[in-house]
Amino acid sequence: MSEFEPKVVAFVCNWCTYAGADLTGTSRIKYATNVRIVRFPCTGRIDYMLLMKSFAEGVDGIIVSGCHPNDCHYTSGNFQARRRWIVFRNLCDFMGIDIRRIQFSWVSAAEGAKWADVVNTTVTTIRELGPYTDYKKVANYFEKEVSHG
Amino acid sequence: MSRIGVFVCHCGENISATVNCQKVAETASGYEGVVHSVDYKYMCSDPGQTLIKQAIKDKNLTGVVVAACSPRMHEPTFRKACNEGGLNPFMCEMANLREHCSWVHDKGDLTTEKAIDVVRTQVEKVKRNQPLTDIKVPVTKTALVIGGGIAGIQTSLDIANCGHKVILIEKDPSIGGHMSQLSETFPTLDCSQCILTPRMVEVAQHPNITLYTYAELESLDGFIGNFTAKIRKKAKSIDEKLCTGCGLCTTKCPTKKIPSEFNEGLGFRPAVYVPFPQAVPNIPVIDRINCTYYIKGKCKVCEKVCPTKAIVFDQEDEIIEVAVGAIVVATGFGIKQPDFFPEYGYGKYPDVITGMQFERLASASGPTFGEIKRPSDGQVPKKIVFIACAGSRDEAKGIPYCSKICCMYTAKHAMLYQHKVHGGESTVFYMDIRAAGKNYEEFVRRAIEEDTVKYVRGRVSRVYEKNGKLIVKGVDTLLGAMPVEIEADMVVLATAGVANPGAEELAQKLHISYDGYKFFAESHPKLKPIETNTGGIMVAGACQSIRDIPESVSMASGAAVKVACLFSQNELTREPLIAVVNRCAAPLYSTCVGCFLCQSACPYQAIEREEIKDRSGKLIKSIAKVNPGLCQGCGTCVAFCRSRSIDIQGYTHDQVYNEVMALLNEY
Amino acid sequence: MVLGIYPGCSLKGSSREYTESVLAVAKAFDIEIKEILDWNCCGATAAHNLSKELALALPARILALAENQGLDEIVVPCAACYSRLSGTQHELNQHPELKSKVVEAIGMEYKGTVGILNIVQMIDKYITPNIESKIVKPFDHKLACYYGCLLVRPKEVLKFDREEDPQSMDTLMSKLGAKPIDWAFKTECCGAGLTMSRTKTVARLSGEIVKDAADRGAEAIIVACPMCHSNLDMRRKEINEYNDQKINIPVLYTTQAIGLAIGLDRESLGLQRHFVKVEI
Amino acid sequence: MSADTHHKTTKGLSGEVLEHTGVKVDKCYQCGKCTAGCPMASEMDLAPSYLLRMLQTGDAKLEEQVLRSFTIWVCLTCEMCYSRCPMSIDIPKMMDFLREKSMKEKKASKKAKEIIAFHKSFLSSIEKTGRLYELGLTLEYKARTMSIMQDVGVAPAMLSRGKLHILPELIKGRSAVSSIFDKTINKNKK
Ligand SMILES: Cc1cc2nc3c(=O)[nH]c(=O)nc-3n(C[C@H](O)[C@H](O)[C@H](O)COP(=O)(O)OP(=O)(O)OC[C@H]3O[C@@H](n4cnc5c(N)ncnc54)[C@H](O)[C@@H]3O)c2cc1C
Ligand SMILES: Cc1cc2nc3c(=O)[nH]c(=O)nc-3n(C[C@H](O)[C@H](O)[C@H](O)COP(=O)(O)OP(=O)(O)OC[C@H]3O[C@@H](n4cnc5c(N)ncnc54)[C@H](O)[C@@H]3O)c2cc1C
Ligand code: SF4
Ligand code: SF4
Ligand code: SF4
Ligand code: SF4
Ligand code: SF4
Ligand code: SF4
Ligand code: SF4
Ligand code: SF4
Repeated sequence: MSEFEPKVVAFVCNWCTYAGADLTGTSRIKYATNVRIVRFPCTGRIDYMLLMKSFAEGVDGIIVSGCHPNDCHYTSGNFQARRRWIVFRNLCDFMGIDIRRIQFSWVSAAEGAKWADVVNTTVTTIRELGPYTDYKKVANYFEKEVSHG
Repeated sequence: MSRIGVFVCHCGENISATVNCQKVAETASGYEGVVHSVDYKYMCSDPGQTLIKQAIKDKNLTGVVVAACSPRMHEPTFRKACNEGGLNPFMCEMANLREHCSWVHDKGDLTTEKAIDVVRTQVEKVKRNQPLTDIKVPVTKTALVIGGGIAGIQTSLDIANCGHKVILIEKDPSIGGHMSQLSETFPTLDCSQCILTPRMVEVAQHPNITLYTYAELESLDGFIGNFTAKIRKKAKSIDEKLCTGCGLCTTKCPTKKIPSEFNEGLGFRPAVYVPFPQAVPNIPVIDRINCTYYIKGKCKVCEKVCPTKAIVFDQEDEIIEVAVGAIVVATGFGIKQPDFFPEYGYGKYPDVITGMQFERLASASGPTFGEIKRPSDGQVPKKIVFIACAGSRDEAKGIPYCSKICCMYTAKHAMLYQHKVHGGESTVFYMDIRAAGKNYEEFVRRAIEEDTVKYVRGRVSRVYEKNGKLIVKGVDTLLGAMPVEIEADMVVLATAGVANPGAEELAQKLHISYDGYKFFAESHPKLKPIETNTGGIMVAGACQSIRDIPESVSMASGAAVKVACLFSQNELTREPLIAVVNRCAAPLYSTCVGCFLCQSACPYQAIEREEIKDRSGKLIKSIAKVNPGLCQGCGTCVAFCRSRSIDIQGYTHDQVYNEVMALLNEY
Repeated sequence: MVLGIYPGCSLKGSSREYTESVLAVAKAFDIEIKEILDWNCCGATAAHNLSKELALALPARILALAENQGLDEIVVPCAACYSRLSGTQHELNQHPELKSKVVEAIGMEYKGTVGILNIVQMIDKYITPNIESKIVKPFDHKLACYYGCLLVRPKEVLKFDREEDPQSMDTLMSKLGAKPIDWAFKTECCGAGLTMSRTKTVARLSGEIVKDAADRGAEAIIVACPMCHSNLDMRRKEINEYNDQKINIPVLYTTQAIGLAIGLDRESLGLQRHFVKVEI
Repeated sequence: MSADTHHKTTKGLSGEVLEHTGVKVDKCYQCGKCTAGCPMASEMDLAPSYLLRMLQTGDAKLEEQVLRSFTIWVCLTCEMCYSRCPMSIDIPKMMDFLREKSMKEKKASKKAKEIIAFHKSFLSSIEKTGRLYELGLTLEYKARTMSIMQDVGVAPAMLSRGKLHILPELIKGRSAVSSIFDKTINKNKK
């Protein structure tokens, strides 16, 4: 296959988006194969350093998706995630990562079709942006600044 | 050294039709640490589970990956199987090859590649799993029931009869819900009040039930077995202990012309009122928005006439806090109101009414004492038209679903009309007749065959008024789409049932999910229709989707059983997927620096301070400590901790990090 | 205040009095009206009955002309033309591929940015705010406001008033001191483009409309479209034959009603041109 | 790419309708609300909802009947059906397409002779002058339909009220307009 196949990782919460993606399956709605789902208890758990690290390791795009505002299974985890996301955005800019490579969305347990949509749009966007190649920069940053466990 | 077993499931053909399961198993067998890798037709079947147990013993497995359906479906199954095979249940992970792979992709190499990737991530994760033990938490054996319609009443009585305490809260002045407004009920045509009232009284008198009417949930904290609910008891302006229910105040109140909610605006009530004569409790409330005293500071007639001095104008809302172990939500449904049908003139022509208004007209205790009369001039309608699916099954109006009960109540209405108005003519415009319950089809046939109700298959386009008649323009699609025009005296709309207006807000307070129409979401549409995704919270009745009485009652009893099951245990076991702050040897004790960022982030106030002292009692450092009873395992704290001192079991840094890296290295 | 106008063919011919009244009222309110130069016919029903591309290209040329002549906003007094122009703008905004085809056909630049107002919107925006002080003779009559089909439908495109039982004209007429009646045929079709080819049909459809208005005691029918006007007014003979009843209620344009209320001369409003005598 | 693989395509006339107008015939669940409100239903040979049902079958014979129907020509495009359809089916848009196709394939109903003649006269007036020349239209229409006597009463009355012009108004951009005709409706002629 000559066409560029983006690597997309989705960090999703267990209660809304993971369940929503399950519903996409039960409803047999098809979407692009490019995505790999990693389950978290809540978007509040998602550590943005892990997103950075993923870019450093060569992912082309990332989806972060959880419950709608006010619908968080844990009251407010998604708000916290949102708050940190704003800080993280700036870091991304600083690191030269195109913000469009990270898709932040809300997909509830009832939104099977929306999940397929989110995946397909993200894959299309990333396909247009092309492969992510600046990872060395991020990797260097990690060498210098962040020690991970 | 890890010894991992991988089990790839075909799910009949659900997975194997698009994923090459054999290849997945073969590839996995080559991973470092994998000592056993097989594929099998049905992993969750008995022989499938035996396969796992046997392999644990034979191969001395330290971890298991089942590559099958969603963990939301079968994780408990396989963890249990591992446990029975002698492996700690938390040493088992599932790779989702069905919902997230075979069902959403076409057959092909890319799909199989994805399956292989997903299995690899779980192998890397499970290598880093730690054996964990379940957490035990106590159970408060009191249930909170929200909503006092037939569903809430039934569930309260069932739980109470199991010997447990129940707190029932109802937002209106009386319990009874929509059922108390009905005249007679399908499919048996027995009188609604006659069968409901005894149950309402039973609720009021049951020693295990505490009833708060005119009360709403203010907030909810805690978790299964251990909730704390704050309840707002809205001020009734009446001292319930003093009031004897004599009713003097309601008869003497000079403000009499307030449209009665109970009669759907077809009658009036005073400002101090009991919604209907059989109300439970039979204690009035003052409607402060309409009471002259609250508006103008003058009147107080009720206070003067009350023999027991029960009127308290300056009463305030009271907030009480209760500890409960389980919750049943039974808040029912709502009915679409005016302006939704401009083409049918609802809200404009008084003789175009809703089904619920018809119930009130047909009810012996209603504004016309059971006689069917036109609201406009009190005449008995000689020709009546019923319009089914009014608003339902109508994408353009935003309600694509079928409201389920209206076919049946429309047949009932037409029947009641024929019984009450001799020589009257009734026509039902319908699209399909949905009568799939016990004795339902027979009921509809009776309306058509014995009570001569005319059924016309087609939708009505418009209703307008001319010379005191309502002109109904419909169509008979069974006659090659022939336009039909009827001059009717009255039109009844089988208005769409919708979620309760406050449903979304309530769901957010309870942290339960709801669907696109704001009906509360069940945990599984078939196998867990009563539980929500939040442990300890059940749903019953029409708040989950429009339901008729038999269904609401069955669900309510089902919910009661779920609660009783919970209360049959003295302790609950909870998954130990919670946060822990690391501890290490002295002199460091923990990498935690005591910044307590985690504490401020935790939505459950689960993080406490722990003081580490030396032998002499001197404080060495303050560090964070997680209260395992309170922690829900959301992980918010983890993302906040800069020194990586707090971690969440089951989703540790180490696990998640390697899961992702496993993905990227080969992908 | 300069406002473009697309009069459309009927306003230049059979509905001259509509143009006259629009201009007279605009003048009274100091609105400068500039006709789009060299405009062509929008194609009306005929074009979109026979060719979709033609039905888009003709209005597109008009809108392009308005753009090129520096007009940001135009009023289209004919409801049918309004519907064609708005529909075209909507369709071309939604479908870029159609847009490029059409641009090719008209051979002009087209952006699709001109604001399009129907007569009621124009009045609401520029006249109603200053109307009260100008009323010299309150239009104290029972009126049936007739919207017809194309002023409010389809709402996806026009986003104006509600489709069932619209209110904008009624509100406007109340401001003139009139009493709009509640009646049943506000948005029923008058037969529109079939006026010549199926006169009987038009007599039936318009006949029901006129009869309901008369039955409910209206003294006049108020319209905002020259097609409605010609069907309800010029076809009155056929209508009366259909109803087997002589109904004499006149049919006035909104602008004529305003003109009368603010005391404009009847001639300047073209009332003498109506088939059914205007005696109110 | 598998993103779109669940999208099915429909064949036959309903497929063409979908392709050209975006109207999905299969969404219609035959409630009949369109017919019930259609001002022309009583004069149609196929009620609007009935016509939709015929298209749903995909049966070539029924499709032919649709293209030859009188219905598509008497539809007034009044948008009543569309505004009330619970499934938001844009029937008038579909009718436009069916008319155009019926015309192209020379299947237009004989009963619609006058209606089509009127449309043609109308367009020919525009094609020639850029605008509608009402007197010319009336005369041409009468010539096309041989209905010389119709409307003789109205014309003088119109003239006397200043409502008919004896001479056509010609616009400067006449050639621009006729070139629009060449590039659209006439492009497949000649
Ligand atoms: C016109 C009509 C006719 C019908 N006829 C029949 C029939 O003949 N036979 C039949 O089987 N079914 C019939 N039904 C259906 C029947 O009404 C329902 O099945 C039944 O009422 C559902 O009961 P419920 O307890 O779930 O909800 P509801 O009756 O809606 O009760 C919900 C209760 O919760 C309360 N509540 C809501 N929100 C809150 C809150 N936030 N906090 C506290 N309390 C709250 C409400 O005040 C209400 O008392 C009919 C329905 C209609 C509309
Ligand atoms: C063709 C078909 C397709 C269906 N598809 C769906 C679907 O897609 N979705 C859905 O929700 N539902 C579906 N259903 C309905 C579904 O099968 C039933 O809802 C469900 O099986 C009912 O479960 P049950 O336990 O009540 O009865 P059953 O499944 O009938 O189980 C009753 C059991 O009791 C045993 N039994 C009977 N008598 C005795 C006795 N005297 N002593 C001891 N044991 C006894 C029987 O052997 C049997 O094992 C379908 C049904 C059919 C026929
Ligand atoms: S384990 Fe899951 S995937 Fe396998 S057979 Fe059972 S349900 Fe199907
Ligand atoms: S008069 Fe007093 S005691 Fe009687 S019902 Fe009213 S409040 Fe209660
Ligand atoms: S104060 Fe007066 S108006 Fe208010 S409830 Fe009492 S009697 Fe009625
Ligand atoms: S139950 Fe019957 S009337 Fe009600 S929405 Fe469904 S089909 Fe329509
Ligand atoms: S955030 Fe981390 S370092 Fe700070 S108190 Fe919590 S566990 Fe300790
Ligand atoms: S995981 Fe952390 S933030 Fe979440 S509840 Fe537990 S201690 Fe609080
Ligand atoms: S109204 Fe819409 S859904 Fe109903 S028959 Fe007509 S086109 Fe079909
Ligand atoms: S647009 Fe045509 S089909 Fe639809 S209601 Fe009007 S005349 Fe009938």
